[in-house]
Amino acid sequence: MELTRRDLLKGAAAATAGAATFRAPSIFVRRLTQTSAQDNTIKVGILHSLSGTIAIIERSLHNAELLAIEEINAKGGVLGKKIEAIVEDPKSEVRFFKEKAEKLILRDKVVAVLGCYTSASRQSVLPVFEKTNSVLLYPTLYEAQECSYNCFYTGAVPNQQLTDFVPWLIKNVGPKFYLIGSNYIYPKETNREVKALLAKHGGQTVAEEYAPLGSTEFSTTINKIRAAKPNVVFSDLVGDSIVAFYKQYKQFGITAKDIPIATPITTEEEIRAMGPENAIGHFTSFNYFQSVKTPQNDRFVKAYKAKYGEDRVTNAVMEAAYFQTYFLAQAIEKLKGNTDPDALIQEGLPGQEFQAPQGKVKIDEKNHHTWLWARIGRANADGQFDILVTSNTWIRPQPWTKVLYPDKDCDFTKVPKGSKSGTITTKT
Amino acid sequence: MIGLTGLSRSQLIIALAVIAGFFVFPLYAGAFRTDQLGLFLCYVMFALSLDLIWGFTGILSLGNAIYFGGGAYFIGLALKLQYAATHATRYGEGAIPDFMTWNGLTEIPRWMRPLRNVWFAAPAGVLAMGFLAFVFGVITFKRHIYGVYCAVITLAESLIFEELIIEKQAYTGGFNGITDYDSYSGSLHFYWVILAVTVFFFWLSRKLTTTHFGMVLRSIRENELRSEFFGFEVANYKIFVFTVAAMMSAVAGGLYAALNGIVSHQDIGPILSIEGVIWVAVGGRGTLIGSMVGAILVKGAQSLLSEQFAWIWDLLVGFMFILIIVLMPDGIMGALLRRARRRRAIAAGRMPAYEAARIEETPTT
Amino acid sequence: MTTRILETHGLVNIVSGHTIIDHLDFDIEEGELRVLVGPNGAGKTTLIDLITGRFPPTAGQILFRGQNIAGWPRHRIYGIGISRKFQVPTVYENLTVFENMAIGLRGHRRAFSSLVFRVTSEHAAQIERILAQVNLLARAADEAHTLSHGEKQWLEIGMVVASEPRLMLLDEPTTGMTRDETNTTAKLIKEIAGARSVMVVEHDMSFVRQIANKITVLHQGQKLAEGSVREVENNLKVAEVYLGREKISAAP
Amino acid sequence: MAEAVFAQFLTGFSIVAILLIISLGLAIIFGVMRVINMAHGDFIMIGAYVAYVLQYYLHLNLFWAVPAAFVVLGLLGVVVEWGLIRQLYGRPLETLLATWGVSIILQAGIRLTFGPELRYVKAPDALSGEFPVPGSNLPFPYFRLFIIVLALVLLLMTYWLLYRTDLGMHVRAVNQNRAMAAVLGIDTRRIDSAVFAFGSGLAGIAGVVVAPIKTVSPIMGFKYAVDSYMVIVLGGVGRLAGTLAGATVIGEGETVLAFLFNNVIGELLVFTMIVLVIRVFPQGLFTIQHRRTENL
Repeated sequence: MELTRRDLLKGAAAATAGAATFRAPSIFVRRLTQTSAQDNTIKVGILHSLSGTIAIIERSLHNAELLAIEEINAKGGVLGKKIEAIVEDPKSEVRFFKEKAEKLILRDKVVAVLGCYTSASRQSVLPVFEKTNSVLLYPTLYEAQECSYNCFYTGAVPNQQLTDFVPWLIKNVGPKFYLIGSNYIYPKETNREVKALLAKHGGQTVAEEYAPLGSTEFSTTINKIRAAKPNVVFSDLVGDSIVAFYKQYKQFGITAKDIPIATPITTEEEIRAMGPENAIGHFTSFNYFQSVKTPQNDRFVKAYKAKYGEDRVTNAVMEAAYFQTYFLAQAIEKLKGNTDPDALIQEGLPGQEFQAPQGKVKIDEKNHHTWLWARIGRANADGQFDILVTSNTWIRPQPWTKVLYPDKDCDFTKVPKGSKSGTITTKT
Repeated sequence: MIGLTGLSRSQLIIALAVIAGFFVFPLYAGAFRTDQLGLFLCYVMFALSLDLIWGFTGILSLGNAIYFGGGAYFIGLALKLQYAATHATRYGEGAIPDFMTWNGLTEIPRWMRPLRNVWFAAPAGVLAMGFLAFVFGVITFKRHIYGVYCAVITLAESLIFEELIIEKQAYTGGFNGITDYDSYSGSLHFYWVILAVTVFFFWLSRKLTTTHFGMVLRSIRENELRSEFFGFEVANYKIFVFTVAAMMSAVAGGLYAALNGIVSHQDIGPILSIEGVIWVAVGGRGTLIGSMVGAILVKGAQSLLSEQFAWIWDLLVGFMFILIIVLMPDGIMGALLRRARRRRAIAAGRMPAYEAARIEETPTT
Repeated sequence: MTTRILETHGLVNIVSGHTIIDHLDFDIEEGELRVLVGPNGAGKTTLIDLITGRFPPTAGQILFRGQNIAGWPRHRIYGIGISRKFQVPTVYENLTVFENMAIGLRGHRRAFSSLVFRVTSEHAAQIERILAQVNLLARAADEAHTLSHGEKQWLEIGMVVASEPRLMLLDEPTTGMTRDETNTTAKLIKEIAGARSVMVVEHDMSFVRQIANKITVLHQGQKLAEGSVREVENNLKVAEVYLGREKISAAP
Repeated sequence: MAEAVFAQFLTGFSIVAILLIISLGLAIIFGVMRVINMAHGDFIMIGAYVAYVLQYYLHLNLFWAVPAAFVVLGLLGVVVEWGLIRQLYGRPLETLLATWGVSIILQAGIRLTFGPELRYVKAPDALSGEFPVPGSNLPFPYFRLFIIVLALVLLLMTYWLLYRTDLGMHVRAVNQNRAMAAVLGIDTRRIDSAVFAFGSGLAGIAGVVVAPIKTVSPIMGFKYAVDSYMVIVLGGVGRLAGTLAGATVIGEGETVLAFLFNNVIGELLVFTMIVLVIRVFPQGLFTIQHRRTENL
């Protein structure tokens, strides 16, 4: 009895010491790290919901990343090592995102994680990546205003989608905008920027309205739109709501000729789910459409359909998921197989370029976001987009868009060694 | 010691062994599994509180996550306010939480300032949830709302709160929830705190359910009307136990938030409540032990299965769940305890007035 | 002169337009054992429901020792000393017989007082005494759902006795019992009745004859007749009401 | 403005009709068997997938899916009733939990078969347009008119079945007093099976008709399930009029409030209203005054 208790206390003391220093790698982490090191594969975590509410779109990101890994491995892998994908299903719930992220980092020792779709899920895992100093590549367009040392954002930020889009709509369709979005941060942030752009370019907001997330009944909203008589309905609805909204819009007899819907988020995937006839004539602004004419895109679309089915469509978010996988492979190659997170974050990934389906893309050297192309598409009868406008060049990402925050940006090249904060600069 | 717990000698030894097992688990398991077990213990406390109101009293509440989530939001907000005050976040602004900046707030609202002190926020959260449960309890039970009506009312309440949390995003973080604050993830001390609170709650629940009070609760579950005509003001008993359970849930939620580092609307919505009911049903309701076993078993199975069979794990969980419901109506522990009790009863010939662990069949709600 | 423990004046109960109790004036004296008979739907159980506060009466007074208790909540009515047994024996199926009895014990009705209440050896002795009275001492440790229908009736009677009421309302205490059991029950009720007022609702006339001094016949919510067994059996109105249903004196 | 209010009123009807269709099956099952089918929403989801399969693989018009879904879901109902509900007879809360398990399995099964993506179901061409509402130039979708008509037809059909047929008489007998009905020689188990199958079939039809205006995915059911619980609890069980009343109050309430304020506040206020209404009428707006049995 006496013995046991003493042992227990001793163990407890040791563990406590470990716990106290856990922010730096604790004893647990060290013990676990020792177990795996000399594998012949490069482990990469894939963290996208395969079930639950967000899976309707997030599964396609998972698919695209697996496709890219398959292609890379078919060409001999990275420096002769195959990439091994470790797939987790966080079930569209933030608590599982965090749990699975921890599992991938701490137990599986992945080199980096490709994952997340919603901002909620990204924000839930970021503290994990920051604490354990691991790498996350995040492929979704999002509301920006964020800079994490441990995260690389390969999707569009608002300035890459809206800056040209809103003035173009004002000029070609009309100045009166009716804003409708799902009730959370992304639509609210996007609409703030849209309103700023409207103010700048002589447009006008006739109404701004939000629907509960997952809401699929829009008859009331449509009646309101009809009464308000705007020129453009600017929608940042997400998920199911997109599909229900477009369908009911058409059913209530409003066509794109009367009042077109313009959106930075409706992709080919949603159009497939609503039926092309419900989307005809509506506008989307994106970096990538399936109809983009590049040899890389032809290959990408063909490979995707070959792997997942002829009736599949590609979309902008999964395209980012696809090329960010290449970014990671190239970065490891550049570092000659060194997978130390600091090396990846400071040398491997920044400045990395890739000839993506949308055109040549590049991770910005300073702010961890990605240089992308801007396009405006109009949905046609085949469920594809006729591309009306393509930007002359790739566009630099502004995590803090100049319209709203003229003086803010973030810069990770100025980080003092060993420090991970103080990266956000405010020019005065 | 034996007198204090009301356990028999062998039960006490088992209990201490289990506690000791949980105590030393982190020394061998690694940070990830330790954190996970810490979270499971928070779920265990939540399940205990559900067992009190459902297993013992027969109130099926599909809204108990309100109190769990509510407690979590108090702590989450407090830690976030603290963190924001001292850290420049990756969103640029310091001093106030990022979601406030996004929503155009330039300073912390006056009414929220006391929450900056977590030692205020913690008891405040628990008391607030207790008060809320008291109010909801009064409006529900004084009106003799029971059974499925109670379930749907609590479900509606839960949906209202989830929607409110999402809607009032300037103060709650909205859909994204509250993330990015200093959590106690990886802290062994904190794990032990959670373990201690869990043991305390178990002790408390046993105290509540093995006294005459507990027997009255069971009589209410068995036949509410009969108890009323025996002079028990049933509504008061229900309100009391509902409030106590809500406060336990709030504590569990607070610990959960402090450990997990995220609070989201999903912690307040009906899905968590329904999950909790499932844990209790699987473990065996009205047994306390069963609810704890159920929570760990289901969460553990979910976690392990989803690691092994990412694609079909919920199918497995569904089938397992149905099998247990059909084949073991008393839940896993219920079935075990019933058998043990039969043996003891036969051996003793006579039973004490109050059984150590009760086994139930059909609550009449 | 005897005092009345319970009186009703102009008692009316109307449910969904149907008059169940129709201006009933009724009383029971202190220490009396009264039997209430009447065809189905006469309002017997409803009368108990009204007295014990299950429903508030539509109109009229219920005086318990001179105090109007109409519309009081159930626990208060219990509190002043009225306790009932249900028509279908209603015990706590998954509690042991002993525990059922312990719930019945008087006192500690408030949530907080029940937290500290303990069953003392005195209580246990009291419970055992009553259990012996209702022939259930040997079954004290069994769960109530293992009892036979008749034993459940006894248990519920025992629980009502344990609650030490001044007025006991027993709704059909012998249904589902064998002849022997019924006789035992009759004896039991007579024993109990010595100390307090008892009102029994019953159909079984042989049982009624065994226990009753005074019978009240209810019909369509009104008092049809009242008096000794003989008086009632010879009442023409009563015979008329029962004609074609069950003859009041035709019990085997 | 007046025109918009009028349009709103009309759309309100279509929402009421949708609520009525999705909750009718649940109302019948709960009313007769006192079983809360937690998988109700997923039965609706399966109905929508029946429509999808018929349309996508067999290129059949949506009209065909209505009887098909009724039959498929009816059969599924028989299987669930026979395999599960019957095993748990007299344990209503276990039934509730077990059907939650069914819900998990159905969602996972559909996800494994068709994937988690949203699916497209098209309204029949004949109903795809809109017509001007008489007396104004507001367009109103034919399909919503179809839903309103279908809701009325199903309501009347159910009414006829329950109140004008022998079967219905037996069902009501079982509903009023199960033991007595059994004594009278009614095979209560067959009645249970029939009722559960019929209610499930109605859920299938609901799935078919919501598919073209909403979305089709494995997780679409939960929202409908919640809506239908609210409807039947608000309306009270045991009477079709209650279900109609519940659907009307919620549907029109949500529409009017959403128009006056916005969708979020509309939803919040409607839930709050439900909580308050149940507080005042704990048994719902319409209930048959049963002589309450001794045991609760």
